[in-house]
Amino acid sequence: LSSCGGDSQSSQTAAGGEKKDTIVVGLDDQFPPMGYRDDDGNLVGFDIDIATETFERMGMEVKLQPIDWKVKEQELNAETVDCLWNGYTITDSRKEEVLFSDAYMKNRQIIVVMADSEVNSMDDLSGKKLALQSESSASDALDSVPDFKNSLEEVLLFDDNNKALMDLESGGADGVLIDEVVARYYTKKDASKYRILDDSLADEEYGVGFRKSDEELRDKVNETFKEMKEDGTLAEISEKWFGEDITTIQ
Amino acid sequence: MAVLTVKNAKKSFGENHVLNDISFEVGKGEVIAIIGPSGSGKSTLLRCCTILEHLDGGLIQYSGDVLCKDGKYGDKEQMQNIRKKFGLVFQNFNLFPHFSVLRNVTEAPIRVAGMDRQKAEAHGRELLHKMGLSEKENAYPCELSGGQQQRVAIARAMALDPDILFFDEPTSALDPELTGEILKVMRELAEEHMTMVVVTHEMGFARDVADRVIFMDKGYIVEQGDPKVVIDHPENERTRLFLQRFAQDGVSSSKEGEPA
Amino acid sequence: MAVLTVKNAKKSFGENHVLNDISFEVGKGEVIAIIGPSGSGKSTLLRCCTILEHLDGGLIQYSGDVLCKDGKYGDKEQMQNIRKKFGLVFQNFNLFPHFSVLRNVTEAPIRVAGMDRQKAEAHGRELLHKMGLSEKENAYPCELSGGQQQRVAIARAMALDPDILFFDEPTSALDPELTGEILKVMRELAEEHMTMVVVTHEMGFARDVADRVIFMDKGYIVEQGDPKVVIDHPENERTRLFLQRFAQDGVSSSKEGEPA
Amino acid sequence: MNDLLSLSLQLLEGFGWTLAIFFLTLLFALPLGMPLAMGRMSKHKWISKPVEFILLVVRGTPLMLQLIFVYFAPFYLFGMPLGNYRFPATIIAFSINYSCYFAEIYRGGLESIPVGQHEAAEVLGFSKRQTFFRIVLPQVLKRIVPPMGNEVITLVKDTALAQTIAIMELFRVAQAAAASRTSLVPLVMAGVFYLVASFLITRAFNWAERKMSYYH
Amino acid sequence: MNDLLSLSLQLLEGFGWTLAIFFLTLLFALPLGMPLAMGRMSKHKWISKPVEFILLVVRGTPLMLQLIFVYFAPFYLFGMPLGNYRFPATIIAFSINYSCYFAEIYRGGLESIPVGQHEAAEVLGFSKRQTFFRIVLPQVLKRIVPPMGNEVITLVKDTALAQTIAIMELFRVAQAAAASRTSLVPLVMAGVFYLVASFLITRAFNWAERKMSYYH
Ligand SMILES: Nc1ncnc2c1ncn2[C@@H]1O[C@H](COP(=O)(O)OP(=O)(O)OP(=O)(O)O)[C@@H](O)[C@H]1O
Ligand SMILES: Nc1ncnc2c1ncn2[C@@H]1O[C@H](COP(=O)(O)OP(=O)(O)OP(=O)(O)O)[C@@H](O)[C@H]1O
Ligand SMILES: [Mg+2]
Ligand SMILES: [Mg+2]
Repeated sequence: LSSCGGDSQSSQTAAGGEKKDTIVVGLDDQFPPMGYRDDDGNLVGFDIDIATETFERMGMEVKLQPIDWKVKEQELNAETVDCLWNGYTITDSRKEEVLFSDAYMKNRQIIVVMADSEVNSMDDLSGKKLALQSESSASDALDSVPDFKNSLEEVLLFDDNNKALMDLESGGADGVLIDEVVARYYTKKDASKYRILDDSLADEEYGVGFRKSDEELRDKVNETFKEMKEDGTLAEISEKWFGEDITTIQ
Repeated sequence: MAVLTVKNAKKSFGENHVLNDISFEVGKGEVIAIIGPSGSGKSTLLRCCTILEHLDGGLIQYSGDVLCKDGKYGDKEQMQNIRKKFGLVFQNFNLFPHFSVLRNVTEAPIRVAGMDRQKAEAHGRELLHKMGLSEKENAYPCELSGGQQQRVAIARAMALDPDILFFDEPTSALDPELTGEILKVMRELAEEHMTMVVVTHEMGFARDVADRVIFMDKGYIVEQGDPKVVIDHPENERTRLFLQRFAQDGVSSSKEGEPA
Repeated sequence: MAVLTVKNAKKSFGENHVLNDISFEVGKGEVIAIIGPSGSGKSTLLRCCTILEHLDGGLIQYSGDVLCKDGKYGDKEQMQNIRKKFGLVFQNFNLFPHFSVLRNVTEAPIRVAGMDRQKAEAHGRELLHKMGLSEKENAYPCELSGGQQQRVAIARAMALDPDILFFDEPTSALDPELTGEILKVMRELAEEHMTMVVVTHEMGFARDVADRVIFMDKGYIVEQGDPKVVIDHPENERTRLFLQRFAQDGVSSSKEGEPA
Repeated sequence: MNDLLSLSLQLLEGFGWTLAIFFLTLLFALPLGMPLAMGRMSKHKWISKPVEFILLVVRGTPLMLQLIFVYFAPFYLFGMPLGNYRFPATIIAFSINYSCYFAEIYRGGLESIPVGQHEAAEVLGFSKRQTFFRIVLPQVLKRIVPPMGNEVITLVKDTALAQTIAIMELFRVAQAAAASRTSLVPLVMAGVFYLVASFLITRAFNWAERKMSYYH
Repeated sequence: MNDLLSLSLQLLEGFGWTLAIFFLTLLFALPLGMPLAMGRMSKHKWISKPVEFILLVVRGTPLMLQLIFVYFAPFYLFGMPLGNYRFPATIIAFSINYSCYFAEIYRGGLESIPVGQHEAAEVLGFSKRQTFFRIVLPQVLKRIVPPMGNEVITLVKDTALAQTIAIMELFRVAQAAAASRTSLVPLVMAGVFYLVASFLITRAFNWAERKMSYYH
């Protein structure tokens, strides 16, 4: 796998091959507020703002490439994208395939229930149905707590969080396990309709995924992160999207 | 009493008056041949008699039971009762391809007449034997020659013991060599005094076997009577013209006329 | 020189010896009728002469040009050249349903013989006129009666000006009334000294029009000669038996024999 | 190795759901197609036109949408809580969708039976019901075997759409496994399952075709 | 209101990709199906058997898998960089898949032409090529119109699978819009697009059927 992308970073980007300093960012365009489409169809989101800022500082041109999230690692290794940057959770099994940047943000997997639900804790969910987005870090998080998982009557895997929440609302599921940042976005409109359990699953961290061979590129991104932390850019972008600075770069 | 009475039968398809005031009777044991040019309404007449088409006006009566009067038909049950009195042998046989020969013959007696299976099969075998098809009872229609298929069709029609049998051009779909075979079967039926109405182009058969010939043209009966008279010495101009054509292909080996 | 020479022709399908040592010649302007029971190999013989089947052994020669010798065929070009010398009218016509009548007749002259379209159409119209089909040139085959379809098939075969025309049972697919019509066309062709080989069941036609009759049985030529002699006074026992059957359906109005 | 075994077991479990959808859809859609076909062929415009419209809409929109609609409509349109409606909704959506495809195939078969078969049965006195079940239907079955074979193979693969409303069928299991292993192997294995199923169906239909070829 | 307009424009753009996949697939798969059909019908086992196997595999596995395979195989099997291969890969996978389905339809059509048509052409001296293009093919076209209509409508809806390798076709756009709006409206609107397309295709095929019904 390393034969092509071996030595240097951006010069090897196949997808943007014509131009030396173009970097292709692979993302899911159905993952608000990290990356999604606004009402006019433009790609927007927290991750998109940070990625754009980071690579601009590095003197690179950014090309945003929405991909199907279920083949994201294959896209990365096939060099059709140069990094995965979209609320991409750092896990041990992914580390074997992918080179991660420093974690730039903390995330929790939280459980959303309907406001009038009798479920108040994870224990109350035993024997009930939990919905979540398939192929997401929520499913990894759930796998890491087998006792909880086994106590559930059923795990419902949906293509996207949208349908999972619809299923919750319409009574098909009793709770939705979902990235905290995403949950905030979705529940913003109808805050009174939903309730978030106090319990949450293991904390996790978002990072940017690179090919194993692109260490130089990864290091440069880490440096840029620090720069942006220092001059307050990260905080600024975070406040724009979340109303507070929740980034974790030291 | 006549087995079949047709009086002032009328039938149109839209503007096309296919049957105009057709009347005739068929007595028990009689064999009637209906001849006439293509499109003259012969098939339509047979279809009306077998309730495949409904008359617009006129009467059809089987052994005194009225099928329709002034174009009005009885109820379902009455019609079903009358259906038992006749049988029809289609020009292209219309055998049921998915049934064996025996089952083609026994299905209606069992399902429609409610006959006991064993009795129906015994009767069916007897009919097939008479038709020279004893060895074929387990064959399927597609495995039979045209002539054999037709004999199955006859056996099927006979299986319900009808008072009268209708045939629509029984030989025109057959290889000429087989024609002789099938005409022989019909001759035998005639000898057993089966009542039959046969639409045919076989003048030889009409002349030799029929008791009466009806010549139709444009939905009218133009001429009817003794076959020898009608065929060999037709009175009507139209009949003469029609029969002349047959001379050409050797019915009577005569070469006198050119076709019109 | 003979238009067609067939010598010691042999053909088997697997174990089934369909043609066993068939030899005959057809002279210019001759009309040959081939008769015989079903399965005797008549159609196969015609198909071998028209290169639809290949002989296993023997010779076929058209006006001196060898098509095959001892079962060995010439190259593609030679075969293509010989194809121009004959025409075939299929039993079920095999007209091209998607072409108009005129185009059925002109397509081969234009595409195969490379004739100029205008010339081909003029010639095609002439042929259709001769066949009494002038008004039908823009019709499609499905709009024609069986007899009309057959006349188109004849015109199509004639359009390449063949030296010899083959017919496979030209009337057996037709309504008896149309048979007279088509036989009239063939009589006219005969009068114009068209060389023809006709497989037929029409004894009347064979007797009246053919110069020579060939009677086949089980892949052999059993008897051949003057039609009056062969048909009315057959020497061979098998021929006699075969012709008896025809008596039944009125070829000669005789009633002497029952079929075997 | 052990991992491959456990993966196989998971896939097999998913395949169980796939088969359940497959067979239940056939169970309902096969008979349901017939009244639709007959409605479509009806002489009465007020029957044939609505049926034609239904066929157009169902065949003209993606099954995935129909699944979403059938599953969520009771709640969003009528406020009915869904409870355990997931699997029934899948079967309803699949059955409706496939019965419309089957209806068009049946119609082709029905229209190809010569009118003479109906007439022969009528003259012999068979009732409409007897004519249909004893004379027409057996002949229709024979004629529709090839197109039905195609459609049924498509059904096997379409079962993957049930994941839209979170049914854990084969493809969903394979995708989840592929994601957690960051490997395409589970997807390829799922492909093999589909291939084997398609192959067996093809065989079954060829067998049916041969079995019915005792006549033509 | 303004929002709906902008949404419609986005969907329209996605529909552009959908149409591009649709027409390019037809462009390649329609002719490609013919040699496959003929290969399948070949008298030589060493041609017909491999073709039969190809048809089985392609028709027996999900198109989604084929898309993934066609897109990633050049890199994972041969180390070739993929560059701008996304759209070409889509067209290749769709064309292969559909040519196999078309091949089976063509085969049905070819087998239904009476052998007498070939013989008549042969006796008249037409070359094999002329016989095929002038006599056989026009008649085949007429006979395959109905099954082709079904298959082509299926193609319209199958284009949605192209999102697997990140083509921004209609359904993908609709899903993204549905996610950010937390609403099913975009999906329903996409359904309407598919329905209209299916309707127009049905119309076109009915027209073709009528146009070719000047003979039978
Ligand atoms: N179902 C129908 N609808 C409309 N017209 C019909 C129908 N059936 C028959 N006709 C017309 O009725 C006329 C008589 O047809 P019919 O079949 O009774 O003639 P026929 O004497 O049997 O001819 P043939 O000797 O060719 O069988 C024809 O003009 C035919 O076109
Ligand atoms: N393609 C074939 N393959 C195998 N056997 C064949 C083939 N064509 C003909 N036969 C066999 O050859 C024999 C002669 O058939 P052919 O068609 O030449 O007879 P025919 O004299 O034309 O009969 P008919 O009067 O019924 O047309 C028959 O036994 C037939 O089954
Ligand atoms: Mg008639
Ligand atoms: Mg023959």
